[in-house]
Amino acid sequence: MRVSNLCKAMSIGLISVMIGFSSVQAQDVIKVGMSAAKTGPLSGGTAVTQWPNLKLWEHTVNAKGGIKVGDKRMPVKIFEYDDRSHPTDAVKNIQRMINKDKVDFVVAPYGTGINLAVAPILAKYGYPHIAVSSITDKGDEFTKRWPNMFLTLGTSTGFAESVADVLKKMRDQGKIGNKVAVVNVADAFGIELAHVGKPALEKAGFEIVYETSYPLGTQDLAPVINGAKNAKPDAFVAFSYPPDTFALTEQAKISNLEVKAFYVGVATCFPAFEKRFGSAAQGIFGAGGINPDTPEMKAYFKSHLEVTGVAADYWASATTYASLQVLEQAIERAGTIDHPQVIKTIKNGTFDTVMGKITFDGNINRKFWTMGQWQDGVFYGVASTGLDGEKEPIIKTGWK
Amino acid sequence: MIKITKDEIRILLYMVVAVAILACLPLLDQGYILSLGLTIVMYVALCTAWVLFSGPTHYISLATAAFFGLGTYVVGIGIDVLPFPILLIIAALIGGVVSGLVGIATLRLSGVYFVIFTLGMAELIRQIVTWIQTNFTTGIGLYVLTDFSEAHIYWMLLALTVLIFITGWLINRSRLGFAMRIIGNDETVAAHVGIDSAKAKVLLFLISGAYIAVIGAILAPRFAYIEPPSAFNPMISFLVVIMSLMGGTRTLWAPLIGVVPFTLLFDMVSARFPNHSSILLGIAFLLIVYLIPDGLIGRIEGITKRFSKKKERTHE
Amino acid sequence: MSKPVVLKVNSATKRFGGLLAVNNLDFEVTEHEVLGLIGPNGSGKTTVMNLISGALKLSSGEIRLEEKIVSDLPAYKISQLGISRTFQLVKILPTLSVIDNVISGGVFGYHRMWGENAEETALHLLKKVGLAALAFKPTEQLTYIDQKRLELARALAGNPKLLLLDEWLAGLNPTELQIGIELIHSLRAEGRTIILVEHVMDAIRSLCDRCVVMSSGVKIADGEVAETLKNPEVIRAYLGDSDA
Amino acid sequence: MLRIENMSVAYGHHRALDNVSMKVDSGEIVVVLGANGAGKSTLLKAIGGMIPAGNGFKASINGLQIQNKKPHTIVEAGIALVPEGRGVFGELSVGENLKLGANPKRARKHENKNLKTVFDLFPVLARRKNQLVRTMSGGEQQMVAIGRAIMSQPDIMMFDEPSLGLSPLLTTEVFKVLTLLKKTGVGILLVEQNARQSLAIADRGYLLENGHIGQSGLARDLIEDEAVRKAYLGG
Amino acid sequence: MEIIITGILLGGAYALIAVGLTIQYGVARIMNLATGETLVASCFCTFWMFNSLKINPILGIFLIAPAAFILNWAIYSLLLLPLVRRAKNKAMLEVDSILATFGILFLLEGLMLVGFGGEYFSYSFLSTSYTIAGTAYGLNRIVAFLAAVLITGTLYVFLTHTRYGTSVRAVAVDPAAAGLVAINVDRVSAFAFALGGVVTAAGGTLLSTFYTFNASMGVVFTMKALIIVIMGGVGDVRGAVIAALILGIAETATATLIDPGLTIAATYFLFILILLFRPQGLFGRQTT
Repeated sequence: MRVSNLCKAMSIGLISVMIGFSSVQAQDVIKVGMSAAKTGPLSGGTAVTQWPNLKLWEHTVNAKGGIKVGDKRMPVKIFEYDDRSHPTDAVKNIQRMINKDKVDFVVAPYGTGINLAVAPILAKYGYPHIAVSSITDKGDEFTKRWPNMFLTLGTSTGFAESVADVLKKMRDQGKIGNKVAVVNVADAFGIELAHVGKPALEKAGFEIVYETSYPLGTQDLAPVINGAKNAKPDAFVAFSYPPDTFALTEQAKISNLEVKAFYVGVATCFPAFEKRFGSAAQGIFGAGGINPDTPEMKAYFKSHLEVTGVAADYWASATTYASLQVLEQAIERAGTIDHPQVIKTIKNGTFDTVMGKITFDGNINRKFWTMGQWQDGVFYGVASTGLDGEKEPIIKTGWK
Repeated sequence: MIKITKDEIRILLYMVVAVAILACLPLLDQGYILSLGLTIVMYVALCTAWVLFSGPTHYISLATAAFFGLGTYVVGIGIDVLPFPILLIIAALIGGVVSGLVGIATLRLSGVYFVIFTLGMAELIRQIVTWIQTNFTTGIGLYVLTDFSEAHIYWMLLALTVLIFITGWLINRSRLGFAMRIIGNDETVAAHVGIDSAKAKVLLFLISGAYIAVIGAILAPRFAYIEPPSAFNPMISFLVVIMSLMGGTRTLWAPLIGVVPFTLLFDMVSARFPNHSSILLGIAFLLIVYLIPDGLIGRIEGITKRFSKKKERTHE
Repeated sequence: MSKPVVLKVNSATKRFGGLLAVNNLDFEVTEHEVLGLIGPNGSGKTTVMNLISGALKLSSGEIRLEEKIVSDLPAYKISQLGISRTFQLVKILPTLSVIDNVISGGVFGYHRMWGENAEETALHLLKKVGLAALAFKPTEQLTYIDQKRLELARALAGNPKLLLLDEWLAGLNPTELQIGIELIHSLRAEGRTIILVEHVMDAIRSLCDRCVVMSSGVKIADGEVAETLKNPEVIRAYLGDSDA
Repeated sequence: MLRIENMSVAYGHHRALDNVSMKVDSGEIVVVLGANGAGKSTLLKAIGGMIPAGNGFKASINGLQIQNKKPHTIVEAGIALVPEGRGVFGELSVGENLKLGANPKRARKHENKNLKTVFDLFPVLARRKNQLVRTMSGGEQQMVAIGRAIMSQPDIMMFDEPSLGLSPLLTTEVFKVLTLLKKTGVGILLVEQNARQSLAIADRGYLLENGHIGQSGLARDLIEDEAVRKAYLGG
Repeated sequence: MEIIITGILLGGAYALIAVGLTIQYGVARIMNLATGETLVASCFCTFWMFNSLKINPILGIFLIAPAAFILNWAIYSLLLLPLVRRAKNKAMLEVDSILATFGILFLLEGLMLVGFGGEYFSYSFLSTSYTIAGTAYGLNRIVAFLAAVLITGTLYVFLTHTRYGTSVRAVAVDPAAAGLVAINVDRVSAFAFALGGVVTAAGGTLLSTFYTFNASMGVVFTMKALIIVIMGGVGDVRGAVIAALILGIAETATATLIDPGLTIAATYFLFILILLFRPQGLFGRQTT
């Protein structure tokens, strides 16, 4: 007993030294923390979809004078951390934000794995966890386990089945033939999608003439494209990640892979993709999408460019921003920064965002964009799980 | 040599007290400090396990991530089927077997060849695991959903660290430890006094690898979602090497002296300067290399030596 | 030869690249014998020592220790079978204390010891070589001759069947040389079997029963010491052309 | 010409050289005798700038101060070392080794002349110009090492046990080359264990004992000296 | 045929990654873990010059190379030389250089992150197809391959047929003996390190024409470079080139004939095989 008291006394001393004198003052700002990759393999995606939107949101909210909580406006103060693409660091960062910086809200990190790693901690402290950049089929299981968790970007099944659906539609219209080549990156996203996508394609009556996977980070994909080319497919589907999305497209262009439909995964919707491939991007399908024609979206793209100096991508950027808007509106509606109430508000509300109206059904946004296509320099959503504004897909006509 | 000296008893007592105090940490804070503490204990455990082998042999192994990842995967695969403690034992066995095989394969290599070989081995294992998962299972990620809190993981790691220390201490007192000291001094002499240095090294590498695998296994519940890039993160290997070298590799305690300031510094820098942390860390690194060439332990030993010399002189 | 043969070298040959360091060498050592292995610089003496102790592998031929072929075994196995050695350039284990240096010779070798027993044996050996006072000191304080003594004690710790001394007396000044020779004398008196590579002729004359003379990797003489040293071929090879 | 005053070198606690002073004139052979570990190699390495010597010593060649200079500067000053174990570039060809010997600026314009000298001395090197040095025998490697030193157009040449590992015949050959070199006006500082043969070709000698100079004098006197005979000439 | 050509083109790219490091490690004795960052930094420079100043990447090499030379010379003389001087033996230098270049790695990566952020960059240059034996290959890859041939060829001639090049090799073989032939070992080492940096930077420029890169990607290149250097034998330009080609062909063959999922595994497998049976590398010298 005495020993543990001694321990306690010593540790308290230690803690007070380490924490320093955290002054207790009347709350006039809302502290928002985000830990995501600034370095490491995930930093490429994070740099496009996450960090600029946090900046934009901070700018927009504070320009208005802050988030309206009850009768006063509270500006947001941002705390940034780098998780180095590693779950251990992510957990540590979130612990630090909650306990040391005493942030009021935490913006979810980037990446499925990292979001799952931090979920238990956020659940323990009862922070709302709007996990944007995590695509999984086990969403229902997770949200049951961690009731504070929300998923917005969609399910693997949704993405993979859309590919089959769109291709089926095009085939049924007589635009493309029956042979498909399917490749995927050997990483979480790619594998899950391939595992759902291949049966879906087969079910839709397609013949898979070539299939393979390649390791994450591979940039020399000539064998893959050539392998696919030799199988003479009508459509090419790659569940790919940023560097290889670019490399596959480049190689397909060089090898002149003659397909009517060409699908590559994450990062197809990045502005850099269009910048790199120019007119050759015409008709290329990719994961995700938005309806870029809505006024909200147009305004969003404009301010994104103005505030952050870079262009938003045509998918996760807007979704990420929308999730921040959800949080903002939930706080305003709840009229408090009290977590249970904010979570409750998110669960039950409908939110007006750049993506249109968002509601959560069992903590999951079930209406999301699954597939888009470059058409005349813009990436249009061509398939979704029940959203408006789906554009009609076109066939790919060459690589010029 | 077999006798336990008074000094050793005193150190043992200190250790018991220190561990007892450290074990109290989760009672006081379940948040940030515990999280930081967990990271520190994890790296102390990893570095100490690493030093078990690399300290006496001077071989720099970059295979840490491989054994760590294997341990993590054992738990990832088995968590729904087998009880956790059994998984830890399996992890130790697999880690031991694989590190033993790697050890046997690398006997002929030394210096930078060994360094790169172990790095290559780690990547190879990672690629094979990825490939197997891609082709024979339904998803690449594995979920480890348990009821372990950070405190549980912290305690397990602390206990394991103590175990590693005790192992190290026992090795040091054993013929194996004595043999390693001789090998570290002069391998030719070692051979000529009858030491099978190959066997001794493999044995140590095996012990070290088994422990690292267990550490990975213990941490699996904290990852919750396991995929090759995070389980086999080569950064773990690098950080372990760096922290250990920073502390010094000559004694079991030395890594401890490297891990604690390094983790705190890392944490401080990444918290204060999230956008410039790489730059600052780079500079910190270079400063460490130039200003503390022997590792921190070397510095401390230097100071205590000077101190004891002074003492001697005053006695005279 | 009535005494049992301890070591038998059979047409041992060692090549380094194009260089023939040891060429078809034959000799044997019997129990309790002290054999001098002499020859000019570079004649292959140290190479022979390295071949016997397992530091180098034979290119062809064989070496037997009491009938057992040891030339295809690694050095540690040979040591465990009972051959100990000292090195031409002293090899002390610098981070170990003096006594631990000695113990190291007895823990893994032919005659194994550990714990208190090892410490006692080591102390006894240190007393024998005259280092008892320094037993628990670090090795950095040792003078050159003390280092040589220490290495000898280490080689003796395994209580070997055969002791190889590679220029153990080299580099000692005349006083030290006297001490050194006496020390080896005492080993001889104990009845140890020793191969001695030496330059110091006095030592060879007073210590050895027999000597083998090498030149350019070939044995040119083998026999009783005084007689062998008178052999004109030995004189020519050993002392150089100019004296012939 | 080469003048060393009060040179000391310590390895940790061990004093390898203790206040050594000596000189070598041009056109003479000076031999340094001593047992293993007496500090002979250390002496040459310290003069050559390969290991640092303690403070307070002076070294000069032709009046040019060279203490605490880097090896390449010392070579430029006119001192060439043929180290123990030869120090040749085994992975390079004979020709490349010799060409590198002429690397000092002082030697470049004499390259062709020196090359001829080397090939005259060692005809075998001319025949094996393109052979990799590590594939050659010990004696041939020694020739390359000596040849390379000659290429640097030295005023003083230092030899660290050139007879080590050579057969008696080759040893004699090497010593003959030394006397030939001496005749060209080069000063030679020779470290040897083979006391008899080296004293036979030397003009003067120093005895190095445990790091300090015990005895010195003309070579012919040293040969006759009783103590020297006992210690180095095998009685 | 297709496999071989694709493999050779890939091998050319790998050679560009590795040759610089083999010189740095072979001659200056620095295992430069920041080599990948040097390469990526050069990618960024090329990208920036191409996008902002409209400078053709091939011409860009001539601007980047001198800059890389000066920078690497400075890194060696200021940061690494003190370690070389301090090191009592090879093992100590190895440990120190691993730590120091790890610091430089962080530093460079941090600077690039500040300058360009973490996102992926790429641009289109010569991204048209060129047909050899009926199969189309990227022209940028072919150009890079030809440049690799030119660079390594020049390097080889320089190292074997000039006095300075021979001095560089002499330092690689034996730095202590190099001092004996009036080679200023410190300066030649600095030169070799800088030269290695130039080759790496040139490689970066060429690779940037067909790779997608971001600030955190250096380590990928470093790993590849290390493997090739060790496979080829430390310090041997010829060995590095051949190892790079073998690797390129092996990867392509694995990807085409077996499974693209195993390409990286094949790399490491081959690497480990070579280490096991020829630990000194394909062209390395046996040290005993």
